[in-house]
Formats: sequence, structure tokens, C-alpha cells
Amino acid sequence: MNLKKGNNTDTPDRNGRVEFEQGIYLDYSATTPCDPDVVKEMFDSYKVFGNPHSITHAYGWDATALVEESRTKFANVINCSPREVIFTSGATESNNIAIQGVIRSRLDNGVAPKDIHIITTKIEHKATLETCLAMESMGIRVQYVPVQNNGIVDLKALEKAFTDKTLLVSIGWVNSELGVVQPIKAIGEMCEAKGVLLHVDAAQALGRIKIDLSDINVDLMSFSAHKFYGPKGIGALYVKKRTKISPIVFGGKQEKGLRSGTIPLQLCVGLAKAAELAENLRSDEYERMTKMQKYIVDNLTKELADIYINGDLKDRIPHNLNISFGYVEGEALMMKLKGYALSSASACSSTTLQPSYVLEAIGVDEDLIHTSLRIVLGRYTTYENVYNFVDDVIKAVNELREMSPLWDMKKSGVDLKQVKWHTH
Amino acid sequence: MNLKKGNNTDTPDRNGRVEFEQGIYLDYSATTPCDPDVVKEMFDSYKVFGNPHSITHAYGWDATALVEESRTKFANVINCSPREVIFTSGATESNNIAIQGVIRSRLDNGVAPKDIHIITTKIEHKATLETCLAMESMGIRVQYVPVQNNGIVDLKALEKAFTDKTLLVSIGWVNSELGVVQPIKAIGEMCEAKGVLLHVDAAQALGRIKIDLSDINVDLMSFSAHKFYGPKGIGALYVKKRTKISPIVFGGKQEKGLRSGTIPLQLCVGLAKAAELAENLRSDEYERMTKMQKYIVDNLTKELADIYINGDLKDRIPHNLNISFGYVEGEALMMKLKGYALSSASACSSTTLQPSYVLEAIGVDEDLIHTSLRIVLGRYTTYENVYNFVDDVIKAVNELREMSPLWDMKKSGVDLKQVKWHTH
Amino acid sequence: MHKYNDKINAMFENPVNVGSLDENDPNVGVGFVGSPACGDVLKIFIKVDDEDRIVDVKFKTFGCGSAIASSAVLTQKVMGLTLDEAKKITNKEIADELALPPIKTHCSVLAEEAILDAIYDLLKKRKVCKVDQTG
Amino acid sequence: MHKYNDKINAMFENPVNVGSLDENDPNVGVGFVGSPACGDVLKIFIKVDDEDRIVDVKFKTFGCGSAIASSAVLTQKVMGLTLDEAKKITNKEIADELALPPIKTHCSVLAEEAILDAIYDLLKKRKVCKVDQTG
Ligand SMILES: Cc1ncc(COP(=O)(O)O)c(C=O)c1O
Ligand SMILES: Cc1ncc(COP(=O)(O)O)c(C=O)c1O
Repeated sequence: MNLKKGNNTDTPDRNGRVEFEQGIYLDYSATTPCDPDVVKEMFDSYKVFGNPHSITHAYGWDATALVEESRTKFANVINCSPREVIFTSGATESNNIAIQGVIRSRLDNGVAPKDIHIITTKIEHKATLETCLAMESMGIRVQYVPVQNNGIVDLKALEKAFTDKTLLVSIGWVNSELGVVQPIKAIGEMCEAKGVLLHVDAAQALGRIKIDLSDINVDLMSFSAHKFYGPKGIGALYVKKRTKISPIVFGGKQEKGLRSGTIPLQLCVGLAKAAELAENLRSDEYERMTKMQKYIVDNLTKELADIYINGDLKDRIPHNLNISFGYVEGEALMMKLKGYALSSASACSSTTLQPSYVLEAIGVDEDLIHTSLRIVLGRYTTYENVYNFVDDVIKAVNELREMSPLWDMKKSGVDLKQVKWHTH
Repeated sequence: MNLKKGNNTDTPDRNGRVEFEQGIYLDYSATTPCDPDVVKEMFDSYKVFGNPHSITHAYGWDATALVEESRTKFANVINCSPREVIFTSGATESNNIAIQGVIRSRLDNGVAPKDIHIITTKIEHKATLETCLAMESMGIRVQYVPVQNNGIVDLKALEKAFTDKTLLVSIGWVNSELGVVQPIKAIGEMCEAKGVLLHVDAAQALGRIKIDLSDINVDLMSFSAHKFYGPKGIGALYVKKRTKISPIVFGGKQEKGLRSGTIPLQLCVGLAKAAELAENLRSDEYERMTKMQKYIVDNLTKELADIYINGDLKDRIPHNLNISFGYVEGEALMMKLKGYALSSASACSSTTLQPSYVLEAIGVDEDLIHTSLRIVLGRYTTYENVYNFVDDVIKAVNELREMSPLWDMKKSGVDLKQVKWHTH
Repeated sequence: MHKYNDKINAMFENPVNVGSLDENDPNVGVGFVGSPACGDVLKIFIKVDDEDRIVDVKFKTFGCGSAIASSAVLTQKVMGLTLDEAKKITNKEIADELALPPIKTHCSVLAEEAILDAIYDLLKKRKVCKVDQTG
Repeated sequence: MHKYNDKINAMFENPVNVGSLDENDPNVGVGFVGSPACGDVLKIFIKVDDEDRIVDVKFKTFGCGSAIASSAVLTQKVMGLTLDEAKKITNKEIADELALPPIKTHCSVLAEEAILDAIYDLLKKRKVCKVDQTG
């Protein structure tokens, strides 16, 4: 585990399969390249072109067979019954079906909006938060339980949040910005004890941590293929049998009536293949990422003062590091790191000029929010990439601090908290 | 135009590119094979893998560029501004966004459900009808205007259906079962005069008839790539600028906030390429299909008594023929025509055992509903296929009539309408 | 059409006993059930000998593949049976023989009804004849 | 980070006039605007000669690429100007020079504010000095 530069020459056997012409990709939580083996399998499957909904000829039957084979493959990866898997267009749609669908089934049964209470956190993905917001505007009660400063859900606060009207808890398993891993098993037990449904957004989890649905009490779980080296445009929703849920989109009643629309069979093939591959590579990748993460943390903290890792350092996936580099603005740092593709929580890197609500929610000092970088390693990251990256970060941070008025102030002992800023 | 067996040896240049191992495919309205050129272009595009939503690096910018290029290509095909095109997962989702979204924008503004009136017909695709049904259950008023016996919307009845609360008219341009073409230009003029929004489901129209959005008054139009030799899992919705519409799925606010979720860029590339190709081939195909249709109609009507073509014979696409073969059950006929992939309106061919609501709605005699076959020609249909098909149909119908008790009765002059049936 | 098993396909493609018998023959009973609007009409002809044993049987069917196959199987099953034995044929026997998909069970039900109707027709005919003879 | 044009990139990568001047020099004015919480802090130092002409200018900036580029362009623009001329610099000039994307206009606004603040600082300093001298 004590990685030293130069003594880890093993590269994953999938290296060199994807070309990275625009620099070293370190943004594997935004999306992943579709693995060439997955692309190939999808490509080959285009000769099966029937509509799985066509029941009058072999083209339709073959299409159905391929869809069901894919469903079974995927179900095996997450260890549930194929009947509990429905295909969607991605995790955004899965989250919406889960949250809106469960609520709608109660509304359809005559329950008043104000008598429906759901619980989530402030650090969820927008696909969850914006859906909850829309539900609030319909009169549904939504409670946002606080997370601790390390980004982990406060189980006591969660327990207190339940009311006798609580219908659903929706929590992301692995947070996309922080990489922290929530205690889903414990949350599942709590929900089961309270008789409350649990929806888990596992978009960032598959391929990174073990997902075994027979081992946890979860009613709904969202997935997205492009997060695990599969194609964009397909996801899945696990719906535990007997879960009461209504559709939000209407039509030909495909996918047990929960998700109407022609089933995109090539994408199903891709999702299943990608999930299998991701699960097969998972533990080796976990080990590799753990070494890389340790190398980055050890070396950056040794060489640079005033850097802070956001999110728990233990309860996180090793793939993700979210770091605040004091006195250095995140976007400028990314521009210095021209050879790398990264993302930042800085307002300057967003289209909205709003800094990260996630960092805000875990209480990151407002002076530090703009100094954060998200570094996400993945399947095609090599040790060499990591060694170079660390050297380049150190150099870039030092250069930017040289031109930072805040760094001057800090060196001369000024407490930035006491400064009266001229803001407009 | 006077096609005779044997004297049309020209085959479309795209023949032989798709293998039809399961028989001659004559179900091009259910879905189409993805054109090999489209598959190839998508396949090549997998090297661009960034998330178009990633604005901090070149992988994201390249992805955005490709998405926007695809959007522009598609907009050029339908002659609108690229800003008026949003990508969806298919026509089912497009119809849902259009209908639910327009209604939701009014509900969001405090309009009461009962003060919202929408108009559609009884022959729409389920993606429209089921959505309208769901809207009705929310208290929205939905009026189903009758269509004439030829399947064409009765413009007078439509005109009468408008009330001062009418918000939206939703009509399919080309009916998927009948192939009839609705007078969208006239309907658009009527809607414009009334100040009512018009949504057109054009899933079956693109590539078959000219779509020029600058020439008609339509506010929303749905498309689905797999209906025009593109990939499954992507569609589009044209939203005329300044149309008031709210999203139905919430998240990262992609596609102007109207359709959240990571944009599936490979599918966008496929949709655009397929649309271009379909438009380029459109008029040649139209001519070819017209000849084929005429050959089929001429020969079947010459050789077989008691056959009826459903839907207007003039206002239809030449690709589609929906025929009732009196005294012969549709599924059995399909089974006799083993070498062909067809669909039927028979209850026996559906998963629900409900016969076609479309044929019912245009007043097809209940005795004939079960005798109908839908024959849809397409890009890879050859003249030879058609010649053989006609011969085989004639043979199959005669064979089945030989074993049909109804055919015996008809021959001996019994009026089936007067028979008292022993039904259970 | 559904994806049928080989038995149904084979029976549909080469159905035995298609045809008709002389309806005016006093030893022929005709069963006639279903309706065009429901999508299947089944007509079965049975001819019995003096011991009420079925010695000939034919059918004509308007209906889907399962309906035709069920009709044919019915004719195979009743051939050689006495009327009393034929009465006991159940739809389940036919459905099992063809391994009909559940959604097609009604085809076997119709076949069962058809044979009962034919037997009824025969008995009715005889009664009328008897009345005629004794009257 | 947005996809910037070459001008912004070049100016960010090789910014001119980074550094600082002696704040205690009576001919040096310091502009200091922005806040860490807002994501940009700009500090500009101008040094004038006897004719109030800017003869030296330096900056330090905490901020995004546009903020750094805007700061550098500002220093280029004011170099050699009199204070009266420098006062007239508008954010638009800076934004135009760099072809800033609209979402980054605030960076040029901050630059404009910085130079005004520096001039103000200089004038304030002099007034204090004058008061001292005459008092
Ligand atoms: C945790 C999480 N949920 C949902 C989503 C949305 O997924 P999709 O892009 O498939 O809609 C993402 C990724 O963007 C995510 O990271
Ligand atoms: C007229 C029409 N509308 C909508 C649809 C649904 O399209 P999709 O399969 O893309 O959801 C279809 C095809 O099934 C159709 O024919």
C-alpha cells in the first residue's frame, strides 16, 4: 500500500484502448468513456433490429430475447430478480420515476399532498433535489436532513425526521461531488423498521462498491450506464416486487407499464455488458484506486500547506478526491492544469455562477468553496498519469499562490476572516 | 406507374446492407432497422465520450459541439431553428412532454384542471391516448373528435370541438396503423385562428412525407429515430419558440430545462444522420413505394373477393396498406405467411386480446376487425419481395377460406349479420 | 401471432380432419360456436354409428392459429369415442396436448363447447326424428 | 472553466505585471476589491510620477482565468496614463479587448473598480499627507 513514484508500473489491462487526445481524463464521475468491448457488443447487436413490442414475428421475438437476456445479466450483477429491473433513459429518469411515481401512486389513491412526507438530504444530485422541489410545489412535504461535515448522513437526525406521514426516503449511495459513501444498510434497516420506502440513487456506486440487493433493504435503486463505462441514454430502476408505484410517462405500457416507450435494445445490451465488466473489474480497480488516492493525498499534503480534503477520507470511494486548495481559485487552477480534464466546484466553472451547493451543505468555509477541485480516477488512469498529475498540481498551486493577494496576506499573518471585503 | 411483375428490376441502392434472416420484413411502422451508415457514424462517434454538461474541459466541449452539430442537422431536415429542437428518449416521451408539459405550465400558473380543455382523436397512438387519459384523471377535460370512416379527421367536427378553454390540439400526422395522412396544414390554420396550441405526433411522418415547419403552424412536434432507420432510444421534440411549457422530469436542466438528463450524444449523432438520410431518400422511396402499393392493391383486388382497404386510399402514405381479408382471421393469415414479418390488428396478435381500437374508431365492421393485416413496406423492400408476397397472400387467403366456416356460409348466400352467434 | 411451440405450429400447418359432413345426415351432429366479432368461429361435424361411436369427424374454423390447432386436436381426440366419452373431453386436455399459452386458453374452451354443441345437435335431431317417427 | 478564446488563454498563461509595489511609497496607490467568498479578489498597485502619470503598475489576483486576464489587461491599459485618463477606463474596454464571454463580464467590472479604488487610495494618501504638511 505504500506507493512510491516509480515502483508501480503495473497498468490495467484495459489501457490504451481509449484514446485521450484532449489530455488526461480525471472526471470519471461526470461520465466515463464507453468501454470498447461494450461498444463492440452494441455494434454487433444492431443486426437484431425488431421492436421488442412486436409479438407477431421472429424479429420482435429475437429483440425481446435480447432485452430479457440483458435484463437478467444486469439483475445478476446487482443480485435481484430480472422482474425487478426496468430500463429507463438514465438515472435522472430513474430518480424521477422513483420519487414522482411512489408519490403519484398515493395521490392516485386519494391521499392529499400535504399528507405525504418524504425525506432526503441537501447533498443529493439535482435529479433528486429538483424533483423534490417540484413535489414541494405540489404541496408534498419534503424534509432535508442535515449531513455531517464529513458529508455522511447523520443517522440520528434522519431517525428524528420520520413522521407518521413519511412515505419515502431518497438518498444517494455515493455522492457524485464528494465521493462519500452513505451507510445504506443502516438506513435500509431504519426505513424497514419504520415501514417507509427507501430509494437509493446508485448512479455513482455501480462498479465502485459492491451492490448486493439481497443484502440490503432498499425498495428502489437508480442506475445510469454512462457512469460505468456503458452507453449514454440508458439507465435502470430497480423496483422491489410489490412496491406501489405509478408511471409518470404514459403510452404502450412497456416495462410493466412503468416506463412506456420502445425499449432501446442495443442500449440494454450495452448496459448489461458494461455492468458485468464493471463488476468483474471492481475489486482490482478499487485496489488500484486506493493506491493512487493515497499517493495523491500523501504527496500533496506533504508539499502543499493549506489544502483540505472535502468529505470523509475513510467512508469514500478511492476514485474520488475533492480538495480545497486555499488561496487558489479552482478554475484558474484547472486552467494551469491544462493537460488534465477536471471539474471544480467553483462558481466560475458553472453555467450558473452558483458555487457548489454540496460543499456549502457540508459546511465548507465560504472562502474555500471557490478553491476546490474534483479529481476522479477511473479505469484508464495509469500510475504515470497520477505521478505527473501530483507534480503538476504542486507546481500550479505554487505559481497561482505567487500571484494571489490572499496568499500574501496569509503569509504576513493577516486573518482573512477579519478583513472587511469590498464586495459589490 | 403501371407496374407489372418482372418489369421493375431496379432495386434501391441500399439493398443487401441489412440481413433479413427471419423472413421478409414488412413491419416498417413498428420499427426500422438502423441503417448501416447510421450505425457506423454512431460507432465512430464513441471516441467522443465527454459529458456535454462538462464545461470545464475539452472532452465536454467536443461533446457539446457534436450534440449541437446534430441538433442543427436535424433542424435543417425539418426546417426549424436548432433552438427549437430538444432531444428526448423517443416519441413516447416527446408526446408526454408536449401534452403534460403544456398542461403543467398552465397548472403552475394557477389555472384549475377543469378549466383546461384539450382535443385529440380516438385513433392516436397510445403515447397520446394514455397521456390524455392520465390527464383526464387529474380533472383536465379531454375531447376526442371523431374521424371519418376513411380515418381522416373531420375538420367540421374539429372546429365544433373548440371551446373558450381549449388549450391544445394533439393529432398524429401519419397514423401508425392506417397510414392515413391528416391535413395538418389546415388543422394548423384552424388552431392559429383560435389561438390554440397544436401538437403533432410526426413519428410516422419523417422520411415519408415532407416536413417543413416553416410552412405549417405547429407548436410542438414529436419524432422518434427508430422509425426512420435511426437508433432506438432517442427522439426529438420540436418546441416553437415562446411556447409556454413546463418540464415533467426534473434534474440538471439540460435541453433548456425541458428534458433533464445527460444528453446521449452518440444517439443524437445517429438521429441526425438518420434524418438526413431519410430526407434525402424520401422522394425516390415515395415513388418506389407508390408503385409497390399499386401492384399489391391491383393484384389482390383482382384475385381475391371480399377484401377491404382500411383508411383512405388517396390520403395515405404509399408505404402502408391495412387490409381486411373477409372470412380469414388475421393471425392465422400471418402464420400462413411464415416467410414474412407482418402485424395485424387482430386481438389474437396482441398481448391484451383487445382488437384494434383504431379500426373500431373508423367504424370497420366488427366481423372484419379480426381479419386485418398491416403491410408496411420500407427502405429494404424489393420489388421481388412484393411480387412474391402478393402470390403468397393470395394462396394463403384461399387456403384459409377453404377451411373457414364463414366462407362456406357466404358462398351459400347466408347473411352473416343475421346469424345468431353462440358467444361465450 | 405469438411465438408458438412446434406442436401448435405443426398442427396449424397440417391440420387433420378439415372439411365437412352432410348436415342432413341424421347420424351427423354439427357444433357451431363463436362469432366473427370475437375472432373465432368453430364448426365441427361428427358422424356416429349405431353404437353412438364417432366414426367420422371434420371441422372448419375461422380463427387464429391456436383455434385451428385446437379444433384439429379436438377432432383427433373424439374420433372413435362414444358420445358419452366425447362429452367428458375437457378444454384442459386440449390445452395440455398443445401446451397452449395461457392467453390462448379460450381456444380450447371453444373446442370443448363445440363438441358439446355437436352432441347436443345430434341428440336434438334424434328427438325430433323420434317425435316424427312416433307422432 | 469555460472554453476561452486565445486572447484570454494567452493572457492567463503569461500575465504581464504580476507583482506588487511598496504600499508605503506615497506615490503608490493600492486598489483592493472583491472577496474570497465571491471567488475573486483583485489587488492593483499603481505608481505615479510628478505629473500624476502612471509609471509602474502591478497586480495580484485570486480568481478565475478571466479575472486574472482582466487584471493583466487593466495594467497594460493604465500604464502611462494620467490618473484622469485612467479614471475613464471602462469595464467594457477590458471586456472587449479580451472578448470576455457575457457570463464573465463581472471580471472586467471588478478590474474597473480596482483601478478606481487604487486612484482613490492614492488621492486619500495625498490628502492625509497634505493635511500633515500644512497642519
Ligand atoms: C448521483 C447521480 N444521480 C443522477 C445522475 C444523473 O444521471 P443521468 O446522466 O443518467 O441522467 C448523476 C449523473 O449525472 C449522478 O451522479
Ligand atoms: C405515431 C407514433 N407515436 C409514438 C410512438 C412511440 O414512439 P417511441 O417508440 O419512440 O416511444 C410510435 C411508435 O411506437 C408511433 O407510431
